[in-house]
Amino acid sequence: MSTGITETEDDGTETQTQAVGAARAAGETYTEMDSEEIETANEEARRRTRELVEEADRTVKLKVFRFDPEVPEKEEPRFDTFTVPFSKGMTVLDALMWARDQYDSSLTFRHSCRQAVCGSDALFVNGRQRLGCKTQVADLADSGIPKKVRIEPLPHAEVVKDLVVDMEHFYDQMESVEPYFQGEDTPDGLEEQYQSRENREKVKMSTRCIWCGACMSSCNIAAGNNDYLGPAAINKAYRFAMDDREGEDLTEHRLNIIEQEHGVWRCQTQFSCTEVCPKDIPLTEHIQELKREAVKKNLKFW
Amino acid sequence: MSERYSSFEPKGTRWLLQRLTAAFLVIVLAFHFMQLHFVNHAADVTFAGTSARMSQPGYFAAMVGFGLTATFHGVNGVYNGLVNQGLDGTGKRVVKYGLIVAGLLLSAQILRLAFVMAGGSIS
Amino acid sequence: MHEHDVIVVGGGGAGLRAAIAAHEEGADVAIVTKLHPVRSHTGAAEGGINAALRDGDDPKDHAYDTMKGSDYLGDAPAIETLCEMSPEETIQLEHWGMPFSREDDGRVSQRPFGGLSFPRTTYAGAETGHHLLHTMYEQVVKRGITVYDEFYVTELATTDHPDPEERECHGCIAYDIKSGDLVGFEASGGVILATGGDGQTFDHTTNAVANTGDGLAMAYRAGVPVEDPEFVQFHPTTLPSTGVLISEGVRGEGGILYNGDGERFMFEHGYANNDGELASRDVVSRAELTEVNEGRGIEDEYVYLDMRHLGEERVVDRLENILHLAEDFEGVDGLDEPMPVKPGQHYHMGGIETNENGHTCIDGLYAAGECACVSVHGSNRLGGNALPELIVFGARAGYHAAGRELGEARIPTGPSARTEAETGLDTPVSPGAIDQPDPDAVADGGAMTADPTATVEHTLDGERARVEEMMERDGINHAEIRSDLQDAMTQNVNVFREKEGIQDALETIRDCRERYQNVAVADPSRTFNTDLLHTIETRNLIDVAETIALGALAREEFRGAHWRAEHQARDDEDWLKHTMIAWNDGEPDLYYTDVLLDGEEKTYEPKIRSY
Amino acid sequence: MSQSYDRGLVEDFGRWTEFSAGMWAWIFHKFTGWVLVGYLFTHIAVLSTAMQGSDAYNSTIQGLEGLLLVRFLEVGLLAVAVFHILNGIRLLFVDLGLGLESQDRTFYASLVVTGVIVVASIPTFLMGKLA
Ligand SMILES: Cc1cc2nc3c(=O)[nH]c(=O)nc-3n(C[C@H](O)[C@H](O)[C@H](O)COP(=O)(O)OP(=O)(O)OC[C@H]3O[C@@H](n4cnc5c(N)ncnc54)[C@H](O)[C@@H]3O)c2cc1C
Ligand code: HEM
Ligand code: SF4
Ligand code: F3S
Ligand code: FES
Repeated sequence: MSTGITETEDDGTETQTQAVGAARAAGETYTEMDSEEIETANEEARRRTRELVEEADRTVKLKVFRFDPEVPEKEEPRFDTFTVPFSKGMTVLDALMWARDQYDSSLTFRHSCRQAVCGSDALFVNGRQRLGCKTQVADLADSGIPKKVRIEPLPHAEVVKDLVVDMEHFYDQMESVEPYFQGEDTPDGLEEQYQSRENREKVKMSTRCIWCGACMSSCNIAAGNNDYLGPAAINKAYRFAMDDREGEDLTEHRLNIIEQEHGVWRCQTQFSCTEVCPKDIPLTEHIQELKREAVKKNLKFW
Repeated sequence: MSERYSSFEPKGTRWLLQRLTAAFLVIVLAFHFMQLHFVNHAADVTFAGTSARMSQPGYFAAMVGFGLTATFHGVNGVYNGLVNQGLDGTGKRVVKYGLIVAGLLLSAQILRLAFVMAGGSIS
Repeated sequence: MHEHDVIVVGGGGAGLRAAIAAHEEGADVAIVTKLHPVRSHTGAAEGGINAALRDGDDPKDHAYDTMKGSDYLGDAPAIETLCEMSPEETIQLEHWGMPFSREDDGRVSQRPFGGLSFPRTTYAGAETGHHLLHTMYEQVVKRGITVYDEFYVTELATTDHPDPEERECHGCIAYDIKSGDLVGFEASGGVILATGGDGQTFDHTTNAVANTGDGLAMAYRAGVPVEDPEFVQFHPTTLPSTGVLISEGVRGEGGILYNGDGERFMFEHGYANNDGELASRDVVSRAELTEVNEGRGIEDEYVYLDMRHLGEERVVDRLENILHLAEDFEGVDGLDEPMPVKPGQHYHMGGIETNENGHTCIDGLYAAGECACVSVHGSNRLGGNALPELIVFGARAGYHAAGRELGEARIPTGPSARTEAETGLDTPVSPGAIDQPDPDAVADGGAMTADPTATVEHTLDGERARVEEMMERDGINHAEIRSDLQDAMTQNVNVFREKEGIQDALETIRDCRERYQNVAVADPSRTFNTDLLHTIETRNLIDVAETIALGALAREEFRGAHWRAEHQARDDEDWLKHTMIAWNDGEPDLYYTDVLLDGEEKTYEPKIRSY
Repeated sequence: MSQSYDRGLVEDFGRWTEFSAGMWAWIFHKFTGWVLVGYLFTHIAVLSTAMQGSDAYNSTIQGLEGLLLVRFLEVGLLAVAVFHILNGIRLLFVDLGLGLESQDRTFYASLVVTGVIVVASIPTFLMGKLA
């Protein structure tokens, strides 16, 4: 089998790298760094970080919650402070990533899309549930750069490590409302189910949820009562209950789900869910509408 | 699923009643405050005055209704508040019956008292 | 050890569709994914799904557009399959309740998109991907399909036959992120890779941080060739600090690009005298970079996209979303100041070589979605063609792995499809592995046995040892290596490609690989150790970046997204062929295969691509 | 959800300094509601002296009303009741889905109006002869 890839050597002749590892072909064997070299490299990296911070015109201090049940020094929850060079447009997530990559690779948080669609990085930033990637550091101060950015994991959830919380309970609640379309008379083949623009408009906001859990974390009722479905799950139920493509029987079935003991009735209209939702979903409004629908339905029975 | 339908009381009823009683209470409570602090000064209240008012059927009905509604609204409110905080299991059952008993006792007392105030006698 | 009939690696659009298909077919299927499915990057797609649904439109037209868009590097059987199945798969989503935008009469809306001869892009607001992803996840919940979320797949368990085409894949190894345990997954029917894009090979991308090309790297090391890796799409308008995409809509509405000197450079510097800002993506991207390279950029990094002159009313009415993006991710008020933009990596056309059933040359190993290359996009993907690829080929891979008969594939796979070897590639350093291949395993991570369970266990042991070593030893942190790699790729293998630059990049990649030999994980914890995960990802990035650079160095022509300074024209004579790179047990082997231009209905004759 | 360990400053209910309008409304409404039930029970108990005859009733009421402390407590009761009523009306509107966007402003309005009514009522409440 020919390897196809040749390599220019110093003397200009080409040799096939047949069955030989790269560096070996060049006549040298690759040697691993010894511990001294590693220490030098790491010291060098730390020096560069210091330089970057010193050279920066403006810096911002992150105060980050740390906890790890497994590591003795982190068993006791504590706050670490990281100084990060500030640049225009910097988000809280950018700052966290900088701190992780430059100071402490064990700093742990979830993140992925960096554009507010994956819902991974809902955090408690300066006392409020926000997406790290959607929060401009500069917006945390009235003007200029905030003195401190305090970053904590979402309240009312079990902390797994540092800023990572256990989302299982949230997922369970989301999945308990039968969060899937169950229209029964779907047409065959390429035939579509028709839906009016108005109806799509009606459910539009409710379909924007990215499962970040910020709302659930902000709700005092959900904090006190684990059985409460919570705003996001109720909103999910709303999304289907209001979709005309599901028939009336199903709508009734959906209302039965949300008016269970720990469904909509638990909501005390605190509005904090609506305030923190990064997707601007009018959660309280949806919950209230469902309460009224449920009452109407029950009145019909009498 | 069946347990959802086994109950005679759809879950929203108490919620609805809490709102309806609230709406009623707004009116009578305001009336009550006006009567006993502004029209008649609280410090000047005497049994004679009270029973004169209570002898009027309309006022009597309003006050009894006020008392009973407030009892339901208050007791139900307390129960809801506790359930919202995750009260569950035995604790929940104890509180529920405790509150029902307290509510019924209070209602009985309100009725007896109203009767006495209206000039009746109960012995 | 977990056992299932079919294991789907990845919970994005392609993975979910594959899992549903396998489930429909009666298989016991499980999804193993490093992110919870709804966190997958499919959720970021904005534009829409191309499907020929309406009277006056025809899948054949869609196929023609796609072939033309691919600059004749797509394979006709794949393109025809895509375009024929896209309508039914799209309507399937509708039947599952996906909230598509609607027409007055209640039918799903479609809009025009670049390169399409008919307005056939079906959409759901500006969040089509989000709705597609969530709708499919809902169906997964409905069917009770097992999901192992936050399980990071580190390696495939394949047998070690010297010929990749004789190898079998029996499962994979995954790291349970929360507990820190490595676990084996055994699949009797097949493993479907649906791990998405690899934009993190560049330092500026519209892709998620999790898009590290893990599946591509794993399949590559297991022996599946990587097809057309040099074809990477760059989007001209992304925000500089995050890479968030600013839709083409801004330019469509009349947005203007300015350089640092306030010149409307698209015209004033003659990049596109007719179309100006509306020239095609690659032209605009190159223009922007030329401005920056010649010192007319702002902060030596970006140019301005201005939409202030459109007036508040029009902007709020049609581009409201853009105002939010600029505000939230760049801290810029688009009504008040111009928005900074620069080109960013957007999509990888190349990927794991598969046939139209999603099957690779290794028995039991499938790939679908952005990580795969059935070759529908060829050298350039049309907007709105990736989402249909996810559902069409995701479904096909799922059905096939679960045992449904889909007919003989027409696209050949594996080294035996080679039609021409590359012999004279001028690399400054040798690519490939540094270590001598493990004498116990011919394929990296493979095992010496044909027994499925033993294969998985053997691979598991190997992975345990690898992880232990990284956890235990002292060493350097991977982050700097990753960032050097990304810089090198962005410097030299992005929109502009020159022989010397690419060679420089290969040297840097080699250097990164050597430094990687010394990486260690500083975080001692087993709980949610993202340090470890990112370290493993960085290795995958090195492998993927290397294939991109090698392909870019080899292909001496200008086709689709691939531009070479020295070769300014498409060269059908010499280069109407797919680039293939096989890992070849650590010594990459570059060769070529034929492009299949013969379709069921017609043969596509390469024409000049002009719009 | 309760924590298996001390999470430092992030308590179960977040930090009260960081509560928003709707949360305060909830806390206040709860508090005032409970005070009102408590009062309802005591009120009926006090009034029940009527059952021992008019003298007992008169002397109890007037005895209580003669205490300055009781007068002040009554002002407090008024405050509590007025807030509960106003916020209760606010909640009724919220339940009907009206004015959700201004839920925070209506809460502040309830507070202000409560304050005004209470201040305006102080003279009336404290007036009358003290024993
Ligand atoms: C901003 C943006 C806009 C776009 N707009 C459009 C558009 O309008 N129309 C269009 O057609 N296309 C569009 N695209 C392209 C399209 O969205 C993507 O190509 C497509 O979504 C990829 O889907 P996927 O299922 O292959 O991968 P993803 O959705 O990225 O999913 C990958 C999955 O694999 C998992 N995974 C990865 N590695 C591992 C591992 N090691 N172990 C376990 N699991 C792993 C991840 O957890 C994830 O669940 C856009 C892309 C971007 C970035
Ligand atoms: C006068 C007009 C009144 C109005 C408009 C009113 C309104 C309301 C409303 C709407 C609620 C429900 C809050 C919710 O569940 O979200 C409520 C709760 C409550 N009310 Fe009233 N109410 C009034 C009078 C009273 C009175 C007189 C009492 C005392 C007996 C009282 C005691 C309570 C209690 C204890 C609660 C429950 C608080 C909690 O959530 O813990 N209310 N009120
Ligand atoms: S409703 Fe809003 S806050 Fe709640 S999970 Fe969904 S997106 Fe997050
Ligand atoms: S915060 Fe909670 S109480 Fe209701 S309005 Fe939102 S769910
Ligand atoms: S990183 Fe995806 S929502 Fe913030």
